[in-house]
Amino acid sequence: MMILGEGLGELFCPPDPNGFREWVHKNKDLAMKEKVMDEKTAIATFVKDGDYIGTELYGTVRAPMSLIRELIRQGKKDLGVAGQGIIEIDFLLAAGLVKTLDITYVAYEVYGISNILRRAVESGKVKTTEWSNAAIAWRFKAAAMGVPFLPTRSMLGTDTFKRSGAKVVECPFTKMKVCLLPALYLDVGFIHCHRADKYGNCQIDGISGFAFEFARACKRLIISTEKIIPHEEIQKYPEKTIIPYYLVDAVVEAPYGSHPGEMCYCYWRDEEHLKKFLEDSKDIEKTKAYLDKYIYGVKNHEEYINLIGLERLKWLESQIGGR
Amino acid sequence: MMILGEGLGELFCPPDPNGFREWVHKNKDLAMKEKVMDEKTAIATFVKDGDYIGTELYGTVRAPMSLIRELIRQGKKDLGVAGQGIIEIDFLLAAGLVKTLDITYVAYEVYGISNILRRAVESGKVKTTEWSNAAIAWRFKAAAMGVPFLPTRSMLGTDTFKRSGAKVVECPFTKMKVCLLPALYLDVGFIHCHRADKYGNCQIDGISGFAFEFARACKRLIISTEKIIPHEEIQKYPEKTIIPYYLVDAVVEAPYGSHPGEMCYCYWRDEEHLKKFLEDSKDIEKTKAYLDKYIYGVKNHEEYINLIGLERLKWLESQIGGR
Amino acid sequence: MRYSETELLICVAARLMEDRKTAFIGTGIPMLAASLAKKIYAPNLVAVFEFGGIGPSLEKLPLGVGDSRTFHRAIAAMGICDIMETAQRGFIEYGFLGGAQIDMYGNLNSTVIGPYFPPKVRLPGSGGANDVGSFCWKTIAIMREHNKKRFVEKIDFITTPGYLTGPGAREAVGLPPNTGPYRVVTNLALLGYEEKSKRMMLLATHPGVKVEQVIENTGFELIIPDKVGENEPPTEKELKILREEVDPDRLYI
Amino acid sequence: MRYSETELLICVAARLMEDRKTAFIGTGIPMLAASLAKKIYAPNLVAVFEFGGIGPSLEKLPLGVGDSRTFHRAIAAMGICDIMETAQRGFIEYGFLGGAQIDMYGNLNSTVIGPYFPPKVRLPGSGGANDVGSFCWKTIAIMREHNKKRFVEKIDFITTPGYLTGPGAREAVGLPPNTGPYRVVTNLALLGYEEKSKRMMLLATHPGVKVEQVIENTGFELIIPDKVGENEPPTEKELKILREEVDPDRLYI
Repeated sequence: MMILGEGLGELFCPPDPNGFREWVHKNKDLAMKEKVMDEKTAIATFVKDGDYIGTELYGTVRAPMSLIRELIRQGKKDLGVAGQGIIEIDFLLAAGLVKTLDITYVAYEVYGISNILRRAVESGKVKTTEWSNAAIAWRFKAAAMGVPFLPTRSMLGTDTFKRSGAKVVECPFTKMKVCLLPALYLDVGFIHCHRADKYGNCQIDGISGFAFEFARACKRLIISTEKIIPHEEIQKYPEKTIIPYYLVDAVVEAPYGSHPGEMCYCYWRDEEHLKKFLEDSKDIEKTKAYLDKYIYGVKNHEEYINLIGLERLKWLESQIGGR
Repeated sequence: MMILGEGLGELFCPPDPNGFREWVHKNKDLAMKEKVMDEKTAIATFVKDGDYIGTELYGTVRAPMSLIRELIRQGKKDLGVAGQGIIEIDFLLAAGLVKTLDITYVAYEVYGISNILRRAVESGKVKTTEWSNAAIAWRFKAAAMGVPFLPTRSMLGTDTFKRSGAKVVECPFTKMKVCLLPALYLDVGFIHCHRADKYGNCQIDGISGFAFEFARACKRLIISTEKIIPHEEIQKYPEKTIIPYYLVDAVVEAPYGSHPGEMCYCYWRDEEHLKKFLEDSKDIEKTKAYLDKYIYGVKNHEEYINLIGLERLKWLESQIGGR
Repeated sequence: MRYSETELLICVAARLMEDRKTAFIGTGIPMLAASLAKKIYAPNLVAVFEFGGIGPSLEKLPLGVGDSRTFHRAIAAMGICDIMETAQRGFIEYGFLGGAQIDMYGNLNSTVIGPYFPPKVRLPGSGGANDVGSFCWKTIAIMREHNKKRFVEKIDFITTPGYLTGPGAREAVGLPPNTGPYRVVTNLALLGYEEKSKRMMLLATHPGVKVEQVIENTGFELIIPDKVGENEPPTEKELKILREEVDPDRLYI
Repeated sequence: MRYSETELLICVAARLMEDRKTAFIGTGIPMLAASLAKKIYAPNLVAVFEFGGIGPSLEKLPLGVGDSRTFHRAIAAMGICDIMETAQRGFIEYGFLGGAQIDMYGNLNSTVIGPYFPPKVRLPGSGGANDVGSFCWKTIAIMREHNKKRFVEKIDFITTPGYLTGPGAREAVGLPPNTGPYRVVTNLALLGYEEKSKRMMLLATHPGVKVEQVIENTGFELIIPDKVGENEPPTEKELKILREEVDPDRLYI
């Protein structure tokens, strides 16, 4: 089972299962204690310059936007960032806080490519390593499993592989070629969920995206939630818990925390707002103006909510599909 | 990444992801059509002598006991069997239908070891290969992922590894030693669930055991369910679906299908019945008498239910814990 | 009845979908094609979406591969790993792809124009495309602009595998056997691949489009069979459902 | 107040549990010990069970590692993979083990007595034991019969890794560093392991048990420190809760 091929892409965050185990044992408090705090405290306490971070799910869908906006307000810089994203990664790139990017997809789906990504990468400012969407998810899964890598049959034979940090080996059981993906551990992860108790036991409705794997791949995990529910609710439906408290370091209550993205069964995406930002993002000054107004211009998520306006948000609630 | 060690255990069912893909493409009907049938038809249609089979969860907990009893009535023989089990594997062993056993644990937990397993293995009749409980689950997971193997850090340095079919290699990213587990694909799998629609979309309450991975590792999957529910119920809570219809070949309605085991939130395990069988199992004749009475002596699950008696079953319902 | 290029493209793509099969659906045209197909040709088509949606009703058009419409009244709402592993296990028949460049073997580029770093133009990246192109049995590429800038001899970056360098190449690198490009739908024609050479072949032109026009707009040697068909224009029924039910807000058409 | 050997053993094991930690709980004595500990010493102990139960109330004693009592009013009800992976990631502090044989390095046998195949006695097999012994930071072995048949120089089969052949051996085969056997609770004494040699060491004898008696009943050379403690007999409170709340049906005691 020797190495038949290696990607040229830089591994911004090499796998280290033993190091992660030791870190967890030394730093992670397994006691079930209250972790509710405001976003300012959560970000200030658990994020530092140079951290490798990630967000789940993505830009327009159940994204931890309120936490990202606070991260930008606090100007945490030289960040490594993993993954799949839209507006949340654009925000970080536009704010100049990103140093390296393990990229799978940054664009606006039906609305096309990201001008902010273009400026950041074409200028050579932000370094990139390529992965497929499944590859990034499986890298989190490897970390979540506590193993240094996972085999897959994706990326083989392409430039996506050539610019990744993966390796090709021969399977010792079948002799088939497989692509090995290195586990990806995050310094800090951000997830927005539907419900959490004060200890950090979380519930998510609808698709789970990559929340399960991602939450288990983080050293520090900051949760924002639409609603904080009593612990008894968690105990009543234990199979609904996708993230147990011991993975979580902070619980931040953030109604409409995914705006301008959607939150299934709660509120629909703010199409006007998204289109406006996409338009603004074509111009550096206008992009800056957007950040000034919606991020730097507000003290916290509460002020942001007031800026967007409850009327608008209630209307978005009326636009989301039910069960 | 060369092979540093290999288990001596026979691989009764070697991994073949491409073979599985081709088989699925050729034989698996992806159309959502009605699959409800009685247990006799399901077993007769999808199980043949010499098949490699498995069951989920285990003996006293959400086990597909009604299907196992029918399998024995039809005398499908020379079976390869995977895994973790109690009374369900004892039944198969006592009926003399098992040829090979990928074993992790066969015993009665608090009530000690299995006399039937002892007779089957100490006589040399049934061949065994050893695995840890996680290893068997991860072998299913590898199959479910569509990859030939998964790395793990279990079994290293022990005789459990030596008598397994696993291999030890050096991780090409970290240089650490990891144990590679070959994917385990089943010819036929049996799962008992709480609710399913007529197409085979299934819901399970409480712990999921290894149902998720197991269901995805089977060529043929036979579902027994406490209750058949309308498709609309599935559509209303799509996140509750743990097994989508396209994995399923047959749906058998089987209330109390896990008896004498428990079904969480439905009915508690039949302690008297289990203890009686355990007592009988110490003696070959008494074991035979048990099988004659409870398996060969009834035509189907309905007759079995009548034999146990609704009064008894209602009482077991009263003994299970609620939410 | 008048119709746009996009509407024709959607209808031609929709007609490709078999009923009672699974299809991996990406953002944009594929969503409209799948939705239209479900309403006319393939009521039992099971649409599968990257981030977990399996078999939604598709009453309303999704705007993203993870939005709530991808699992509204669905069979299941899973996560990305289950979807990708289901494809890797061989359970997904069709996969839809797109890109800025395509070559004669159906390899696609959606990563960069120019050198890798720093690039002349940074495109979105693979996303799920490489996975879909690796795992699905048959992939269908949607190319809205059939011209020499997009249909090229050599693409700048192979984001997603087609037949790579030709017959046997996919198997040689370890990709699942018997998978690969199946059709290409463009604003000019419907194309496929020649069995033996795995090279792109013209199948049928759109109404009013001449074979020469397709050849002129293709930057590599296209195989032209003796018989080239002509695609039917959108039927009234197709256009009515497309405009009134599939995309009433005219997001795409 | 009179008490049985089993009751004492349960109390001694329960006293080992730290509050506000995670513990991987197996069937039998460990369940009683965890339940008793939760009611007296470690109210915030998070019991984790093999098949998915995380942090149940443990009001009623589970009869199996997958039964509904292992997730009644629990924090989460997952599956075996998540539990085992959580342990592999380093999130589980204590693990409980048992077996038919144990050696001086805490290696355990629960697979066969005699040759592997066909064996003289076929035991249950590893189950989750090997995983618990590989992943948990500290493992506690429960041995109800402390005698030379069970505490042996060489066990017939290493089902579950202790310190294997001694210092550094676990790390050498690839097991996670700084993990391994921590305590052994028997019907005669509480034992641990010497820091340097990783060999089993007597820590404290049960009431009325002499050091010699422990030595005589151990089939390998046991390290005897200068100071050997004596375990407190079960307190009235321990016995009352054990008999009336933990195991009122007297399933184990």
